[in-house]
Amino acid sequence: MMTQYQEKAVVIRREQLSADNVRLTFECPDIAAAAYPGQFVMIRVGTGNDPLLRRPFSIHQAHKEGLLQVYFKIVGRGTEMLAEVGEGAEVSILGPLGRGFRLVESPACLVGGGLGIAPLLFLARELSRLQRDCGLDTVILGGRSRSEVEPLVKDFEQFGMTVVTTTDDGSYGQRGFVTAAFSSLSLPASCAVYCCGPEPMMAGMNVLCRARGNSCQVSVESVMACGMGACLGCSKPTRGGGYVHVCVDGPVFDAEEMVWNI
Amino acid sequence: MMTQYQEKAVVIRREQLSADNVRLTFECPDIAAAAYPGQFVMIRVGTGNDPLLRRPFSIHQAHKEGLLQVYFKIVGRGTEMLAEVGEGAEVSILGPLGRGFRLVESPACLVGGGLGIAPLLFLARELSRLQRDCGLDTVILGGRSRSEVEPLVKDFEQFGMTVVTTTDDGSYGQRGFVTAAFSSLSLPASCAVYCCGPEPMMAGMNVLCRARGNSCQVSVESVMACGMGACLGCSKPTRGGGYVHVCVDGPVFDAEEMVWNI
Amino acid sequence: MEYLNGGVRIPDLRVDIGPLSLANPVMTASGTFGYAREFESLLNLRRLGAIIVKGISLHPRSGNPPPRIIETACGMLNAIGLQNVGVDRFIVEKIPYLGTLGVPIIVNILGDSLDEYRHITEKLSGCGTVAAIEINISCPNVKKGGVAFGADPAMAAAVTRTVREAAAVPVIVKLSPNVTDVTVIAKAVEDGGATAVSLINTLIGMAIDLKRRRPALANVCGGLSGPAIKPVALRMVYQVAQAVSIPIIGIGGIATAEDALEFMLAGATAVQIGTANFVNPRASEEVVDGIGNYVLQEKLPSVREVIGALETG
Amino acid sequence: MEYLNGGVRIPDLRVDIGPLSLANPVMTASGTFGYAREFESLLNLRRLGAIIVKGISLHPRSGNPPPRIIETACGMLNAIGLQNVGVDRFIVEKIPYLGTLGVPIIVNILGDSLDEYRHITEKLSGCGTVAAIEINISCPNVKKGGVAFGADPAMAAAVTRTVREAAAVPVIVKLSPNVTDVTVIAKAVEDGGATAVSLINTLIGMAIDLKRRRPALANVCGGLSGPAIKPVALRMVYQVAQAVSIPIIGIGGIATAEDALEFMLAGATAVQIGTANFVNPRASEEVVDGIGNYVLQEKLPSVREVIGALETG
Ligand SMILES: Cc1cc2nc3c(=O)[nH]c(=O)nc-3n(C[C@H](O)[C@H](O)[C@H](O)COP(=O)(O)OP(=O)(O)OC[C@H]3O[C@@H](n4cnc5c(N)ncnc54)[C@H](O)[C@@H]3O)c2cc1C
Ligand SMILES: Cc1cc2nc3c(=O)[nH]c(=O)nc-3n(C[C@H](O)[C@H](O)[C@H](O)COP(=O)(O)OP(=O)(O)OC[C@H]3O[C@@H](n4cnc5c(N)ncnc54)[C@H](O)[C@@H]3O)c2cc1C
Ligand SMILES: Cc1cc2nc3c(=O)[nH]c(=O)nc-3n(C[C@H](O)[C@H](O)[C@H](O)COP(=O)(O)O)c2cc1C
Ligand SMILES: Cc1cc2nc3c(=O)[nH]c(=O)nc-3n(C[C@H](O)[C@H](O)[C@H](O)COP(=O)(O)O)c2cc1C
Ligand code: FES
Ligand code: FES
Repeated sequence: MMTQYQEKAVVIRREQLSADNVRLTFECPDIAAAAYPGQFVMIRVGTGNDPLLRRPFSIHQAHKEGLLQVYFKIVGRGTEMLAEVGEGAEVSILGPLGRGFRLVESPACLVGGGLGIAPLLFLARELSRLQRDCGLDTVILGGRSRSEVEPLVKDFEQFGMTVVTTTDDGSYGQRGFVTAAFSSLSLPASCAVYCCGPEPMMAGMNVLCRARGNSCQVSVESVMACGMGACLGCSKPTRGGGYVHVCVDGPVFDAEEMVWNI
Repeated sequence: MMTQYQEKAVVIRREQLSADNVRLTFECPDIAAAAYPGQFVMIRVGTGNDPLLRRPFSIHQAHKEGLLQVYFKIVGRGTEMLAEVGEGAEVSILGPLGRGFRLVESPACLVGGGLGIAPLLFLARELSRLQRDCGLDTVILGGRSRSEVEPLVKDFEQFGMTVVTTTDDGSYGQRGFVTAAFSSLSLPASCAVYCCGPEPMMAGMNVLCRARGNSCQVSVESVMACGMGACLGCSKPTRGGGYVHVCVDGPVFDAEEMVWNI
Repeated sequence: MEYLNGGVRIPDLRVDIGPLSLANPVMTASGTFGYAREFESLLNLRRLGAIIVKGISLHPRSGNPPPRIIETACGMLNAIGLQNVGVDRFIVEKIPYLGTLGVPIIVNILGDSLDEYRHITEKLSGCGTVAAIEINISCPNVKKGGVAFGADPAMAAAVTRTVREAAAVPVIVKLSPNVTDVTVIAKAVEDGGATAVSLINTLIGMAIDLKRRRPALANVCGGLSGPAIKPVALRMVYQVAQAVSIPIIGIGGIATAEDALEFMLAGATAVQIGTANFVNPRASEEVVDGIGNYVLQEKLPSVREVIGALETG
Repeated sequence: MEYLNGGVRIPDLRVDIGPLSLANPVMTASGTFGYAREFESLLNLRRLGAIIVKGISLHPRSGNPPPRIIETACGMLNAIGLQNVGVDRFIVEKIPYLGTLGVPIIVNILGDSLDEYRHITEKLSGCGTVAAIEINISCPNVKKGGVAFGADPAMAAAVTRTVREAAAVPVIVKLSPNVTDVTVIAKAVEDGGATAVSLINTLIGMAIDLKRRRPALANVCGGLSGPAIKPVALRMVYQVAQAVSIPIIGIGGIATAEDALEFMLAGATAVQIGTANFVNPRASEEVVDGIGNYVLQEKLPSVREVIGALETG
C-alpha cells in the first residue's frame, strides 16, 4: 500500500498563465516528497458543503523540497473557486493518488493536448533524471490557440528535449492537432509514448501508436468522489470486459487496454 | 407599498472595528436613497447554495449620495464569509426592508447593547436633522468590553448628544449593563426611548420604560428567509395574541406590544 | 413558431396545462411568493406564466409558534403551519390586486376534511380571477387519524374528485414526495379527474439545536425545500411522466433556467420556483428569460419541444 | 464513568448495539470506506467504533456502466450498482486484514432473494472476524417483480428473519428512506428479530446533463447522500426512536461530531459516516475526537446520556 497524506497546503505562488489557465504552487512537503509522475491529488476547493466533493488534478510538478504544483483550466464552479485562492491561503490536498507513468529507458515522446500537458512536466523532469540521453526525446504540446501552449514551452525546453508545438487555429507552432504532428515525426519503433489530453486525441494516439508499434501510455479522466478506491465511482470499461477504476488502477493505462469511442 | 431594490453593491470600505466586529460601506445608491432609520437589508454572503439564504442586517448608515453601511459581528458561517469580502467586491443587497423607528419630536434616549448599536447611528443622524435640540438627547452604548463600544463613540458624539458608555467588564465607561445606566439617568417622562440589543436587555428596558412612563421602541430579531413578508417564517407572538412578522410589521415595535420572556 | 417583434426574435414559450394556456412555463410556488404583491417592485409580475399564491384554507389560520424556519445544507426547513388569511378575506383583500396583473392566478388550497376542500372550492369558483386550483394534499386528514391525504391513493383520489366536482376551473393536484411510490398516487389523482399534477411538495425533515438540545423548529418537524431536494424532485417528475398522461408541473430546488429545462426534459410541461424566490426575488423572471434564450440558441420552434425530450437509450 | 490515563481524562464513549459492545459510537458507512485498508495511511482505523465494509453479495458483481456518480447541491448521487468481489473472495482477500485491526467488523450484505441472503449469511457466520451483519434491504426482490425488500413490511420482516436464523452474530437491518412510513418497516424488522436498525440508506434521485439531454448517470437514477439529506435522516431517526425499542444507528450527511451528536439526541445509539469520508478521509476519527471532547466539556458520565436526550416539551 502506498502512503497517502491529507495536508493543509499553503499557496505560495499563483500564476495566471492565460485567461482560463492557472498554475498554483503549494508548500505541501509530505505529498510532494512521495509523488511520482502521472499521479494526482484531490483538492478541496472551498470550505463549505457546496461544492461538496474534492476535485482531481494531475501533479504538474513536485519537488522533494516540498513544493507541489497543479496547472488547471477554469471549467466550472470548483475550478473557479480554486482560481480565486490567493497566495498565503491554506487548501486541503489529498495525495499522492493513483498509479503514474511507467518510466522506460527507451527514447520518449510526450504528447499533451490542452490541459493534458499538466502531468507531462513532472514526467519530463523525472525522465531527464534517469541518466538517459534526452536529446532523443520529443515533447508535443498542443492546444486550441497560443495562450494554451506558449506559456509552457520554456518549462519543457530546460530538459534538452525537442519541443514541437501545435495549435488548432495556427496562432502558435504548427496548425492542427498533436496527432498530425506526431504522425509527421519519424520516431524509432522503440520510442515510448506518454500521452494526456482530450479523449478523441488519446483515441487517435492509440491508433497511431498501434500502427507504428510504439507503446502508448495514456492518463485518463473520470468523475471521482474519493480518489482512493473507496467509492467505486470512477469506473471505465476495458477492452477485456469489466471495469477498471481510474483512481487506483490508473489514471495511467496502456492505451490499448482501454475502450475508445471514436 | 414601499419600493425595494435588489442591487449589486460594491464594497468601497471595510473596517475591522474589533476582532469580531466589521463595518462595511457599500456603493448602493437605490437602497441608500430609499432607506429610513431602523430598516434593514438582506445580504447574500456568497454566490453558491451554501449557505443558501440571505442574512439580515440593520442599516447602520445610509447617505442620499449612495453610501450604505452595515456593522456586524462574526457569529457564524455567513457573517464569516461577509467579513472576508474585500474592497471592490460585489455583493447582492436587497432592501430597504421593514418598518423603521417612528421619529418623535420629544427628547430622545437611544439605548444600544452590543451589535444593537448598529441601527442607532442612522437614527441619531436623522433625529439630529429634525431641527430638534440634540443637547437634550442621550445615547447609551453598552457592550461586553471596550472593543465593542469604544470604536463607535466618536460617530455618535458628532450629533451633539450626550454619550454614556457601559461595559460588562468595566474595561470602558461604567461597569454594568445599559439598563443600569438608563435607570440612573434622570430623563423627562416625555423622553422617547429607542432601543436595540439582546432580548433580555430589551425586556429590561420595557419594564423600566413602563415604570417611568417613557415610550419605548425596540428593534427585534428573528430568523428570516425572505425579509419581505413572503415566507411567513419570522413570526413573533404579541401580547394581544397572534403573531406579527418581524420583517414587515417590524423590525421596530413598541416594546409593550411584544411578549418578553424573562 | 417564432415571432419577430421590431426585429427581435421572440421565442415561443407557450405551454398548456389542460385547457389553461400559459404564456410561458414559469410559475411561483405556493407559500414562497406571498400574495405576489410583496414582489411587485422587484420584478415584472406580468411576465410570469402563472402566479400561485400561499395556501388558503376555509378559515384563517395563525400558524405555528416560532422558530418556523431553519437553514440546512443547500436547503431550508419550514413549519409555517399553513398560516393564511382564510378564503373569505383572501377573496376580498387579495383577489382584486391579483386580478389586475393579467397573469393566470392559481390558488393553492388546503383542508383537513373533504368538506373543507369542497367549501373552499365553491367559494373560489365564484370569482372570475381564479384560473385554476392547486390542491395541497400533504395536509393531514383529521377524519382518518391525521394520515396525510397525499399518502393514500384512495384519499388522494377522493380529494381530487371532490374539488373537481365543485370547481369551474382546472384542478392541479400537488403531490407529496413522502411516499413509497409517487406514481401510484399520481395515477389515482389522474383517475380522480385531475387536470394536471404538480410535484414535489417538501420532504419531511428535522433539525436539532445541539446547544439547546431541542428541535430547531418549534413544530419539531418541517418541510425541506431548496437545491438540496432537486435530485429527488427530478426523479419523481421523471417517474410520474412515465406513469400518467396529464401534464406535470415540476417543483423542487429550481433556481435557474437550466434547472427548469432539466425538469422539462424529465417530462414537466411547466415548473414552479419556490425557495429560490427568497434568495433572489427576481429568480422567476430570470428563469423566463433564460428559457427564452435557450429556445432561441437551440433554434427550437417552441419550448414544448423540450418536454419529455430526455434521451435515455 | 470517566477514566484517568496518565492524568488525561478519558471520556466514556462506550455504547452497546445489543450484545455488541463498541468502544465508541462511530462507524463507517457501507460503500463509502471500501474495505478499510484504502484509508490506513490517513487515519487510525483502530480508533473507530466499528467498520462496515462495502455491501457483499453471494456472487461478484461488476456494477453499472459509468458515469456512476454525480455531484448535486450539498450531496452526490451514486449508482455504483453494488459492485463487489462476492462473499467468497471477500472472505479470502479482505477478512484477514480486517481481522488484524481489533475493531468490530460489520459486513453489509445484499441479495435479490431470501435464499441469497441466507447463503451469504451462512458463509459469513463461519469466519470469526465478523462481529455483526448489516442487511441492505434497499435491493430489489427479483421474485416480487423487483419491488425493494425495504419498501414492504412483510418482505422486510422476512429477510430479517431469514438472516437472523442463519446468523451467529447480531443482525442490523438498514432501512430505506424511500417509504411512506419508515416506522412501519422498522417495527416489522424489530418483530422479525433485528438486533438493531440503521438508517437511512440513500434517497432515490436523478440528475440531468442539459447539454447532452441525457441523465447524468448511466443508470438514470441513483442514491442521494451527503449533507443535503441530513434533515430527512434526522427526522426518520427521531420517528423510529419513538416506535421501536431496539438500538438505532443514525446515518445521513454526518460529517462532524455536532452532526453525530444531533443524531444521538434524536435517539441514535451510534452513527455511521458515509459521504464525508470522501471529502475528509479523517472524518470518522475526527468525529470520535469531537464526541469525546463534548462528553468532557459537558461533564457527562458517559456518551450514553446523549442518546434520545432531545427535549421537545
Ligand atoms: C485524474 C485526473 C486528473 C486531472 N488533472 C487535471 C489537471 O491537471 N488540470 C485540469 O485543468 N484538469 C484536470 N482534471 C479535470 C478536473 O478535475 C476538472 O476540470 C474539474 O474537476 C472540474 O471541476 P469544476 O468544479 O470546475 O467543474 P464542474 O462544475 O464539476 O463541471 C463544470 C463543467 O465542466 C465539465 N467538466 C468536468 N470535468 C471536466 C474536464 N475534465 N474537462 C472539461 N470539462 C469538464 C462538466 O461536465 C461541466 O459541464 C483532472 C481530472 C482527473 C480525473
Ligand atoms: C432585522 C435584523 C437586523 C439585524 N441586524 C444586525 C446587525 O446590524 N448587525 C449584526 O451583527 N447582526 C444583525 N442581525 C443578526 C444577523 O442577521 C445574524 O447575526 C446573522 O444572520 C448570522 O449569520 P451567520 O451565518 O453568521 O450565523 P449562523 O451560521 O446562521 O448562526 C451561527 C450561530 O449564531 C447564532 N446566531 C444567529 N443569529 C444570531 C444573532 N442575531 N445574534 C447572535 N447569535 C446569532 C445561531 O443561533 C448559531 O448558533 C440582525 C438580524 C435581524 C433579524
Ligand atoms: C416557506 C414555505 C412555505 C410553503 N407553503 C406552502 C403552501 O402553503 N402550500 C403548498 O402547497 N406548498 C407550500 N410550500 C412548498 C413549496 O410550494 C414547494 O413545493 C417546495 O418548497 C419545493 O420547492 P422549492 O425547493 O423550489 O422551494 C412552501 C414552501 C416553503 C419553503
Ligand atoms: C458511493 C456509495 C456507495 C454506497 N454503497 C452502499 C452499499 O453497498 N450498501 C449499503 O447499504 N449502503 C451503501 N451506501 C449508502 C451509505 O452507506 C449511506 O447509507 C448513505 O450514503 C447515507 O449516508 P451519508 O449521507 O453519510 O453518505 C453507499 C453510498 C455511497 C455514497
Ligand atoms: S474515485 Fe472513488 S473509487 Fe475512484
Ligand atoms: S422573513 Fe419571510 S416573512 Fe418575514
